[in-house]
Amino acid sequence: MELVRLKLVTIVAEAVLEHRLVEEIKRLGAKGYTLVDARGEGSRGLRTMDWEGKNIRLETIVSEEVALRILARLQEAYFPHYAVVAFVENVEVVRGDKYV
Amino acid sequence: MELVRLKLVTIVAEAVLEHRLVEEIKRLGAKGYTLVDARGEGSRGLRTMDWEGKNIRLETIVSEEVALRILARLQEAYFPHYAVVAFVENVEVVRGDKYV
Amino acid sequence: MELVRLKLVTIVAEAVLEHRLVEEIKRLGAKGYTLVDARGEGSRGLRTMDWEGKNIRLETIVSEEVALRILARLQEAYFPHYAVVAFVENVEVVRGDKYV
Amino acid sequence: MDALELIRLNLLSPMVLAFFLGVLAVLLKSDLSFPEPLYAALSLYLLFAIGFKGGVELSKTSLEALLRPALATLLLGVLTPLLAYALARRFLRVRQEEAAALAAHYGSVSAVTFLAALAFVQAAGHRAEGFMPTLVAFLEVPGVVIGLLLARARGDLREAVREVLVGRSVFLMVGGLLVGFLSGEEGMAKVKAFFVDPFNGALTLFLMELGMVAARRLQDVRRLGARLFAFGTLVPLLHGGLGLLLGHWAGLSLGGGVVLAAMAASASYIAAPAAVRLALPQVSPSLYIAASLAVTFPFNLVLGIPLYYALGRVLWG
Amino acid sequence: MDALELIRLNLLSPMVLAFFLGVLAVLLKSDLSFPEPLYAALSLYLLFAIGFKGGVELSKTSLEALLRPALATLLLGVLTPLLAYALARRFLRVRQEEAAALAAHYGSVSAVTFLAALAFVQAAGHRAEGFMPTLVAFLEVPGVVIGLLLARARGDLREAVREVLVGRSVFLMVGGLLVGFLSGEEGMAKVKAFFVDPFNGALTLFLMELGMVAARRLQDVRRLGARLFAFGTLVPLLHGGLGLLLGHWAGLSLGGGVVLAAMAASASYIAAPAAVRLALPQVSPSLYIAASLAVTFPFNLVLGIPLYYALGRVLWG
Amino acid sequence: MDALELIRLNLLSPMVLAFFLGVLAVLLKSDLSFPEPLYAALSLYLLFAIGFKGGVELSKTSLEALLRPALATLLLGVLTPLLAYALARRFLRVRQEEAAALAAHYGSVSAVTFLAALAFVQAAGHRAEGFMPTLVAFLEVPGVVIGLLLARARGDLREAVREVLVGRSVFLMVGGLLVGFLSGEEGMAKVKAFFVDPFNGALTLFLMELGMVAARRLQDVRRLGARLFAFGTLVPLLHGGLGLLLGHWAGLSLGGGVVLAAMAASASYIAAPAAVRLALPQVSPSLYIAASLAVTFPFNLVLGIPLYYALGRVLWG
Ligand SMILES: Nc1ncnc2c1ncn2[C@@H]1O[C@H](COP(=O)(O)O)[C@@H](O)[C@H]1O
Ligand SMILES: Nc1ncnc2c1ncn2[C@@H]1O[C@H](COP(=O)(O)O)[C@@H](O)[C@H]1O
Ligand SMILES: Nc1ncnc2c1ncn2[C@@H]1O[C@H](COP(=O)(O)O)[C@@H](O)[C@H]1O
Ligand code: NA
Ligand code: NA
Ligand code: NA
Repeated sequence: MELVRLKLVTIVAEAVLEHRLVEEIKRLGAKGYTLVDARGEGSRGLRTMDWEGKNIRLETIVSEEVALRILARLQEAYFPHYAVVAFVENVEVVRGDKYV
Repeated sequence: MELVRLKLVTIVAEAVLEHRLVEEIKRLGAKGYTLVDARGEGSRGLRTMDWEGKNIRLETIVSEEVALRILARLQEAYFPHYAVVAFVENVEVVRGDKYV
Repeated sequence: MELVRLKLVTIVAEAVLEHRLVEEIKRLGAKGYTLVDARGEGSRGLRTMDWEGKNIRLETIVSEEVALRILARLQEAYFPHYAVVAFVENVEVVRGDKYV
Repeated sequence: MDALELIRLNLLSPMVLAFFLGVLAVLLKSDLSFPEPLYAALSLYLLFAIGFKGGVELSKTSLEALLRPALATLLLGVLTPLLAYALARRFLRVRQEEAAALAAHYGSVSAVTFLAALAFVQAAGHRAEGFMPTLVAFLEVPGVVIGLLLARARGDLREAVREVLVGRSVFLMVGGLLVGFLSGEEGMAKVKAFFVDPFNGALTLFLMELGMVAARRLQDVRRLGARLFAFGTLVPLLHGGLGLLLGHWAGLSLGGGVVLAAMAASASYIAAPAAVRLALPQVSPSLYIAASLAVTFPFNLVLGIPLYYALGRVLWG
Repeated sequence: MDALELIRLNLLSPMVLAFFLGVLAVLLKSDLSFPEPLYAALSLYLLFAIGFKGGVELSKTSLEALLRPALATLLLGVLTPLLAYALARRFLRVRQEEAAALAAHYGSVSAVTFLAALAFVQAAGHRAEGFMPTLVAFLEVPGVVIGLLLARARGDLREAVREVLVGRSVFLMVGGLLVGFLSGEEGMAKVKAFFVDPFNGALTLFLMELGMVAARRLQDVRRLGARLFAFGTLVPLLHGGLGLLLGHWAGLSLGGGVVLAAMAASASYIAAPAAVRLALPQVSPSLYIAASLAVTFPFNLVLGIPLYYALGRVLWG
Repeated sequence: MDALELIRLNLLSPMVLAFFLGVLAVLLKSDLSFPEPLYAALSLYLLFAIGFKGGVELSKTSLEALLRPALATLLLGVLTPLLAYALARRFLRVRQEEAAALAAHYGSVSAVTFLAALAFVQAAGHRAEGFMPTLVAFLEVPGVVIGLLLARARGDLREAVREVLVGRSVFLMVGGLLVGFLSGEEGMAKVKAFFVDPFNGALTLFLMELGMVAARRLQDVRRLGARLFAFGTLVPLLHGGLGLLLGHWAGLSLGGGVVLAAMAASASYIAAPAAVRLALPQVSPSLYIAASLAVTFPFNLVLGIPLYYALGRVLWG
């Protein structure tokens, strides 16, 4: 079984951005994503589960190149104004071509 | 404090597989797992929270050997027909013997 | 775009500990966290979504130093009596100063 | 009342209108969405309530009256999946397992179609027998079993039967029936304001959600083509007719006969999909979910039920 | 009944008391919390139910009676955001986009204030016109549009309008109205026990949750200062007065006029925040959510509505 | 009616039957499950509704009538945990902290047992005093406090008391009581169709879920052995008897006395477990959750309540 190294990008953001972020990552080359509802706290204070403040946690497995593109786009258009956090990890997958 | 290196296997799959996958990973040597409900999109299209299409996200910390066994089993019995994605990461834990 | 390496600490614990754990990690230097509800199984048996048994999954991005402090605190005060699991990963983030 | 008038009445009931409102929400890309637990709570409530109501009625009827209807139902449970299988093979020209998957769905029952039929005959001034929920359980199981047998998916058969029998839809309906049967009129008095009076309103909300789910499946139908559409409307007509005949033979009332017809005509989209997905993973779920949920369900809801009623009136004379 | 007596009556209704109980829960740091799906389910139910009830009433009134009230509402929809903008600029001295964000909120409607006003006039022995829910839809949209125009956030304008129009609040209310209109009294008879009888009780629970949400926002108000508090109470008085005048001109009944006043006086905290957050991200959401939810909403609930009613009685004579 | 007849009547109520249906669902490994928010929503509704109903009744009784019953309750709140502690040490031979954990549970109240007792006495043609929900709050707190004191878990005592007092069960019940008290009959008229009429039905669904949770705990009981089973049935008998005596002394009606007995006999499984889990982590939660939820709760529901009633009829003459 051959394992391929890829990047896992995780984005935590206010829920109102769900549709936009999904569009963005697809446009930048992501082939899929997984999403769960979350709550959290950061520099902008507690984001509870109240409708106006809940968070989403979005994961996508992508190539390093796409990962960097996603981060760049977030930095440009989302980090300044929205409550968004993102991080990248190394992961290994089977069927690497599914993700690129 | 001694940190031990282990593997974190994350499986995203259609919810209907929950019981089967839990059985499989236990049989293959996993000592525990954590599970959250999720939604997502991949090559088989959007899987919403509708009852018939929701996903689960299952994590288990295991030894490298068990991780490979799990991936092999997924590749053999699940990847061909079901909407399943899996990836492996390196993690460090305290009390490493709890997981093997 | 400059990527900074930090630690992602993930804690899975029985839900009753939510407030305490959030206080602890903040006190130990975490600047934020993300939390989702989870279920799972480990050495203490199945923790279902029943009110008395549900789990939380808490993530926080911190410096290596803070990560170690958190693990030490967990080992001292939580691992012996509570159903708690924790692991550490390497992640890369933009805007590294946000987290330390 | 002629058939057209019946259809009009049915179309303008809050339940059917709510279904179309749900469809509209999806077509207009509204951000309306039902939280998943609300869906689960409503279906739990509806299934238990219908069983309960039936059980209370049943406590007032002799059990021997159940015999012939039960037989008729079992017959339907064997005939309808075979019929659906044959039609799928010949008419849709799909592979054996695909036809079997469809057979499992069209052989068993959609609980909501059953509820809608009950509400319809009630609104038309009739009442179905109290034991109808029991018949749903009888009809739910054979369909799935025969479907899987047709696919030669023997390995999982026992597991699949067990899963359908204790699966939440059958369990809740039969469980409610038991509770209603044992607690009788006295029990009914205590919980009527919760399980009976608000029932149709809850069904209305539920149908709004189902409209949304069905609309999201519409694109699958389009992809699968006109044949699937034809299959999804002709099979219920056939099964519905068979249901009427057998119901009449079994001595059911007009109300009961129409409900039995609707049950036979309906295709499961809760119990069957889960069982089939696990046992026949090689068949794409779009096929059977689109057919049963996006074609057959609305067809029955809007046209089928009034039609079975119109036919029933002829048959019952 | 004088104004004080009205306020007392209003204060001691289960709805208003439940709101304060929610506030108390937060102040006492109780671990009470509403599961998010319950919040969603209640709001879905309330919005659809109110639309449905209105629709059934509407099916009994001539549509031409709707003309002048609709015109009055559109006028309100244009005037109130402009007024709110001017006041925010001059009085709060906030930046242009901030004033625009506030204008979007105070120009549109809070559905719960609308519901509370309906319940109030009903308890006071009056009834509002059946088409009021339609007017809510008319009033919801222009506020957001003009708000975004004032901020020159043109790029997202079309998208924002679409989002408000098919957004769940407007969609559910107008959808319910349609269902009620089409199914009429006959439909009402079927679902009254679900959508009408338990309505005020469901509203009570919902207000408890809103009390908790509002209380959590109180600290934002404190941070933003007394000016915001003054803004959040004066603007509704102004808008409410305008609403009364236009309602009277349009020939509404006293009940309808008071409800229209409460609508004009209220500030949206569902549709507007989402649209504004996306279109004007540089404005901190604390500003508008605190103002509309933690100041204006309780003000209207407790003092505003009885006041508009007292004024209305003078005006209607 | 003799005791057996009472037990039969109780057994055949929809509530008790639903509990067993829940147990059955687990034994048959049905995939039936209540979405967690439904559980939360139902318990929220039930607690608030019962408080509200009590509050409205209270608004019609003199407050001095509350004095002696309150005293009796506080006495129960001190005696029952001590009794439970002594029995656990001597009879179960568990460690000090384990006995203390059990004392905290058996010293406080299970809200659902309270509700079931209310429903029972009502069905038997009696009515309990309107202030009973207040007494629940009085009884909830001392048990937990004394339990933690017995374990010398002083560090967390204040926190634990606060948590129980503003914990959601007590807060909702007392909050509902306040709302009911302040809004009185007039308020009741507005929300009766939501908080009163459907109450028993909602309780039925809730008990189905509790049956599932209890059944999942059954294996813990088996592991912990027959002694725990004996403990979980004898303690309620003792506490129930004490409750009857004190209730009689306090001048409660027969209905009120039986409900007080059931309260004393019951063991908390919402407030107490959370407080004890945090303060006494070294005690395995299986011990106290299995005892209170899988043994004592069904015992009271099925046998205890009719028994206290039978005894009460003797005592009240
Ligand atoms: N250090 C962190 N670790 C994990 N999650 C974080 C962290 N900081 C922020 N978050 C998440 O990102 C969201 C937005 O953060 P912020 O923009 O800092 O308010 C928060 O609500 C958290 O869910
Ligand atoms: N590239 C990806 N990154 C993260 N999750 C994915 C990705 N692709 C698929 N998934 C998840 O796996 C599920 C099944 O994927 P698929 O089999 O491709 O339809 C999807 O519903 C997603 O939740
Ligand atoms: N090996 C594992 N991998 C992932 N999650 C685990 C593992 N072991 C335990 N957990 C999680 O940690 C919780 C407590 O574990 P325990 O203390 O072993 O009962 C479980 O309910 C699981 O959610
Ligand atoms: Na069928
Ligand atoms: Na307004
Ligand atoms: Na007790």
